[in-house]
Amino acid sequence: MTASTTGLTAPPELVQLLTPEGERIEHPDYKIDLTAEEVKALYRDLVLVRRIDLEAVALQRQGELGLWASLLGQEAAQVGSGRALTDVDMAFPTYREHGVAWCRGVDPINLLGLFRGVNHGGWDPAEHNFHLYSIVIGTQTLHAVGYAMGIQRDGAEAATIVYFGDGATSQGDVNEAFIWASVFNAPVVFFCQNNQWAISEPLEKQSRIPLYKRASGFGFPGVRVDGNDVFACLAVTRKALADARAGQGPTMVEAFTYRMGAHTTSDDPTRYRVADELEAWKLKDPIERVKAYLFRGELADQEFFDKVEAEADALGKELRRSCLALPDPAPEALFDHVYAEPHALMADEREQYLSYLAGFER
Amino acid sequence: MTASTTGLTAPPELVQLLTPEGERIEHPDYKIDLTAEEVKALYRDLVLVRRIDLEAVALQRQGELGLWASLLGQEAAQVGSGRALTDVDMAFPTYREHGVAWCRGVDPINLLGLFRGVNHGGWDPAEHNFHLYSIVIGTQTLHAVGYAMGIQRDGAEAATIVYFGDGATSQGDVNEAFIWASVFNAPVVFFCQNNQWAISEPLEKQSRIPLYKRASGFGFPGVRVDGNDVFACLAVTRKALADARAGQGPTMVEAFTYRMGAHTTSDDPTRYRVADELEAWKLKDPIERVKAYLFRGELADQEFFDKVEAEADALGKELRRSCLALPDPAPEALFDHVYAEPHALMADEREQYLSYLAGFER
Amino acid sequence: MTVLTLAKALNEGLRAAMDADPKVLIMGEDVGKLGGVFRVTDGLQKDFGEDRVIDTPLAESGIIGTAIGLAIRGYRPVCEIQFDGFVFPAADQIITQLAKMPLRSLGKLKLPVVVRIPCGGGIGAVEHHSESPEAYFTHTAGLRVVACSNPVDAYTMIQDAVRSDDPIVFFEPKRRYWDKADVELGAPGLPLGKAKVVRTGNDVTLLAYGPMVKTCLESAAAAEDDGRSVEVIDLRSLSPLDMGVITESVNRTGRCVVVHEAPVFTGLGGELAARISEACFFRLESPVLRVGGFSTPYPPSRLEDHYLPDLDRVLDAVDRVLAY
Amino acid sequence: MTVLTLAKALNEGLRAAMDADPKVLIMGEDVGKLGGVFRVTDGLQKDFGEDRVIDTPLAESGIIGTAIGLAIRGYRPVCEIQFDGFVFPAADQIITQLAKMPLRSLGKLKLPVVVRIPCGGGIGAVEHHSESPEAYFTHTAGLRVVACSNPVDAYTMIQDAVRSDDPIVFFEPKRRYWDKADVELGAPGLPLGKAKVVRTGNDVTLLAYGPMVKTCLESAAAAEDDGRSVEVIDLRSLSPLDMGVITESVNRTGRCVVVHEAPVFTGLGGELAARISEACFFRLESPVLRVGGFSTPYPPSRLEDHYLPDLDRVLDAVDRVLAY
Ligand SMILES: Cc1ncc(C[n+]2csc(CCOP(=O)(O)OP(=O)(O)O)c2C)c(N)n1
Ligand SMILES: Cc1ncc(C[n+]2csc(CCOP(=O)(O)OP(=O)(O)O)c2C)c(N)n1
Ligand SMILES: [Mg+2]
Ligand SMILES: [Mg+2]
Repeated sequence: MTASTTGLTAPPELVQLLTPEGERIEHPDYKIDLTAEEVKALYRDLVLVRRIDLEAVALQRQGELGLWASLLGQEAAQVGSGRALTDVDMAFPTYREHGVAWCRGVDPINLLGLFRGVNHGGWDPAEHNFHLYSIVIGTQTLHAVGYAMGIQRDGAEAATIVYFGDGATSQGDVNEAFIWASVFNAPVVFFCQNNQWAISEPLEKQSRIPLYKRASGFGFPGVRVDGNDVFACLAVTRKALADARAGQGPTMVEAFTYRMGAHTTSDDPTRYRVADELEAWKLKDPIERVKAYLFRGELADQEFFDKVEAEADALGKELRRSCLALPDPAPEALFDHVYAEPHALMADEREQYLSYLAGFER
Repeated sequence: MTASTTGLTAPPELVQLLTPEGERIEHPDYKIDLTAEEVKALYRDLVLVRRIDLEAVALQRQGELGLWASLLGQEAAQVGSGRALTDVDMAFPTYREHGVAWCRGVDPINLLGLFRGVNHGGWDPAEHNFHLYSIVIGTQTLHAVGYAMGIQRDGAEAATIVYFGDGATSQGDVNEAFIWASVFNAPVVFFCQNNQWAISEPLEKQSRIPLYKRASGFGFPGVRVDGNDVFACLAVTRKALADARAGQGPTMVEAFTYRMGAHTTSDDPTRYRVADELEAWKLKDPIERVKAYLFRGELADQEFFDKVEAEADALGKELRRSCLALPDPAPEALFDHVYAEPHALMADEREQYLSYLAGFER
Repeated sequence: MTVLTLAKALNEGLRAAMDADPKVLIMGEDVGKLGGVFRVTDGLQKDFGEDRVIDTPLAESGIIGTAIGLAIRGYRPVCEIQFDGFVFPAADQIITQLAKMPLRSLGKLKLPVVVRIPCGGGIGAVEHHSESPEAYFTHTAGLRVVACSNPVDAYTMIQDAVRSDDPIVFFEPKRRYWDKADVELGAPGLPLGKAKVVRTGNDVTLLAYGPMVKTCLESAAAAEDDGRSVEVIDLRSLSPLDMGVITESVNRTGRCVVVHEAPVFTGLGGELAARISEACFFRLESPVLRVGGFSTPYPPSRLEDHYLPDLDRVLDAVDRVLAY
Repeated sequence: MTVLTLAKALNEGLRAAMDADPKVLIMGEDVGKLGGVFRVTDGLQKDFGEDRVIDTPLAESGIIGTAIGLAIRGYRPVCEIQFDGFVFPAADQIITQLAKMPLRSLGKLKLPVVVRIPCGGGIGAVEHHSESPEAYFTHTAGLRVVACSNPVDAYTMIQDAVRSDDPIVFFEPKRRYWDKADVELGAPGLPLGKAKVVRTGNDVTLLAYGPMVKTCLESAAAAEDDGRSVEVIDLRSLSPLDMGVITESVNRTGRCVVVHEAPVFTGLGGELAARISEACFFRLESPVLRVGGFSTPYPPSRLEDHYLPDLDRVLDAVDRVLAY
């Protein structure tokens, strides 16, 4: 297996609208017209999302979070696809879609709560049409397809997007999701962030051909987009969502990107990958190219960049404050919400444990 | 979903070497040169295999078997692929590969034993390089890939073939098997008998494109062969096995055929499919076309056909006799072979139950 | 009152549930035109359409996984697993997702998914078609597990299950599908979580569910001929257990035998024995005995009469508890 | 003697097994260069090559399914499931294939596959990383299930497991991976199926395995300060159970508490309680009590100290059995 067969070198089929140098290029199938304000808004998203991530990593280092899965390097894939969603669309994330959560309006403190261990998620998926994080790899792809089948039954004009990684493409569930989506022509976009690694395993362990080609085996379109190009991610996802809403069924989007950090804060990537690779990808940074584009076209001035920076600082600070203020759950929370309706065993165990605890107070 | 998108009408991509009328045609990629003796041997296989099947159906009707899964209509797919195997190759069947079992030299009484309920299989997979039947759909595809990985590690020049149905292609396991085979370039042939039905569900419930195209999504070749054409099945499988043995990795073969009977003897197909379909497929009978070919080319005379018929009669009779003679297992067989090594609980339960039974004799 | 088989009672119950709530869906392999291999969904696709009675691809993980998605969207899917032995490809979606997602959401999500599983042996079937996997699910917190044993319960329990906002694994005793009883259509039944004393007695309590209730009733009748008064309780709910009814009975009889088809080892009988031994410690005159499947895979059908608890094995256990 | 952590003892045990038999393979996610997320396979790929230490695609069903195929071909695969909560996608291959295929073949096939599962909580992890799924496997006939609790056992038990011709689910107490002990490399240990009395006592028997052995030993030490003599048994083998050692002890002490992290409901503790209640009926002075996880999904880590049995909850149960 050589790097080129799995497309580790950028292949010609990659949809790119903004070069790493910040140059705007056109693609015949994916047109996009963004005002300066829109580009600036995307830039702001990218910066704030990265800041949330950095702050969380720092909080983990300081023992305030049990774990964190960093999105560093994947901001454009997440913000581009996240901003392509309309209010009525539904998103199903993995455990790394902090940028999508941001776009959906989910307060990042919710994400920190999960990684701090105060709950397993706990936000209301319906409030922002952003489902809970899924840790068991691939499971959420089927949920997304089922949800999309519900959209069909409602006769609604909406779509579903589901996120998963390159590693996840090997799971049976993900392939079953492809089958169901295609058989039922469900309005779902399969958004695969190919960040080249599944913990320590390179893409070659999951596929011998580029991942976006998987879709063809199931009879729906697959497209590879530069995952570090927020314009391209936005345009490609928008089109896929529009197709889905219009009854044209599923699309698979492979966002070709790179996991710049460790898999999670528990991981040590020096054991399995070389620094060179990282250096090469640094040149493709998703934020720098938007900044260069804004500069180049004189669409933003220093004041704008400073303002965003200040906003990021404030956001980081506020996040830290609210993280430290997160209360530990009370012991009786153990027994809450396991069932929607009264449950005899739950009631028994709850009562017994609370009276046991009360014994210590006496 | 229309019939033509799933290829219910014979599509041009179908590899065919012998027409339903018994005319020999050539295919640029699949050459085959068969002597009259070889063709006669194939004819004999087809007839005997059908006879085994018919006898088993009759035995089930008479209450001698609990169930039977008929291969009627799929004889060519099974004999063609089965005869493509060499001694060193290994086959992993579903529950319907009686024809492959025949080609591997497995005494059909073994199959009847399973459906009679005297055991769950029980033959020695290594003796004829024919694995046990698998009832849980799709599981055997992973076993086959693992076995093929073992062949690689042994440095052996051999291949594995695994059988599964059109319905099975929807299972996660089958798709995982595709991934593993492709990633490890394992010497395995995925032989899908698309008999158009998974119990009552037509192919449209499993795929919206022809099944052989699934392979392309995983980066290996897929080919559709006329599953009622024993020459084509032989030629296509032979090539796929040779490729596998030569280190070229997996191939998927879709044998396009039709389940002429009920799913099993428990099924009632009149509830879900129309007679017309059956009539159309009757014209494509896998045995008739070989017979026509032999006649047309004057490769066999009536004496030959009579001899085969007589052999079939004898085989059926012998099978019936040995089926009726199958002894019921003794109660202590319950506890045998569950573990390879001594097991305390097994010994306890065995002893207790046998002494309980002994109580009745007193 | 209408005389219905258990299978038909389920069919009528499902029909009533679909009539009552347009969000109720049925999904599974062959549930449409064929009406399921046991005909439990017979005629429903014809009457409610392909959008509500969905023939699915052949993939159990897909069935449960998409049912979860449909439930998130507000639907109430009733999934059919074709046979007990084929639930395992769906184990991950049931155990890590269906059971745990409501807690994950801190109650913001309800997953009213019913997983119907025809279960148990005694029908002369090939491998994987005769199993009793209930303990895998009773051990899975977040699920409710119930088992019906007769047409009357089948009719109301399936409706109650569909109405419940919790995910429910619903076991149907396949060898009792053709048992008949008078069912009052439209009438409510005993609530889903309740056990039922189906025969009263004073000497021994038999605990059973699903297919073994009938076996235990027959055993109790036979025991009566020997002058033994045997009480039989149909658990109906396997998780949670209705411990009140159980302990009241065992405290009275002082002796208890649990009967199920599943292997005894780490089965539900162990849980019952442990709980009863604790709750009725001072009243038990003998240990709680268990009659069940052996610790072997379900055997080939020619051996199943040995494997399955039957009248004699139940009576033998009754003798043994009485001998203490 | 060498001082080794439990993780390193497993690593040395695996190394010895691979040295001893070229058919032994290791397969799983990240087991190669990374050496597994807990470093149990550290350095093995470097020394034995990629053909014997296989980084697999991310698919647990695939791992077990292909391991079965390799075993059919004569190999002895040791599979790593990265975390307890991720074994469920492989449930079908383990339960319907690995456990049942030897019987299906009437003994003609042996499947010497070891499924290693780091298990249990107490490490402050996110969801699915702290579970104790052993009861799903002890309820599955055809499997052996073992759990190591310390470096010495870890070293010999993993070798014995690899040598066994039966499929084995091998639980490793992840929060004890860094516990150290003197291990004699090359020396054999207590046979795989044997339980071990790890502390003798007369008043109460504590039964535990895996991570809870240490907790029970600490509880026993604390109880001694209160003048209570507590015996602790490390089960080591969960299926089958070494009932001889267990009943000998409980017949002597007359009281028993079972401790495990898994939810109590239909857990292994129920099986133990049921068996002991029967085997020691006339000697038991109190019911067998169980201390374990609640009947809830494993909670978020900020609640795990409440969920997991600890010294106080074990002592409370000791008090309660002694109060009878
Ligand atoms: C079913 C399952 N198996 C294993 C794991 C452990 N695990 C967590 S993340 C991960 C790698 C995922 O890789 P990929 O899908 O590429 O996503 P990425 O982490 O790169 O975003 C693994 C193996 C898991 N969470 N779920
Ligand atoms: C995991 C699993 N689910 C369901 C079944 C029940 N079942 C037996 S055969 C069958 C249909 C199989 O169709 P296909 O794969 O096309 O093979 P065919 O029977 O047509 O040869 C089903 C659903 C099963 N055996 N295993
Ligand atoms: Mg990745
Ligand atoms: Mg078929």
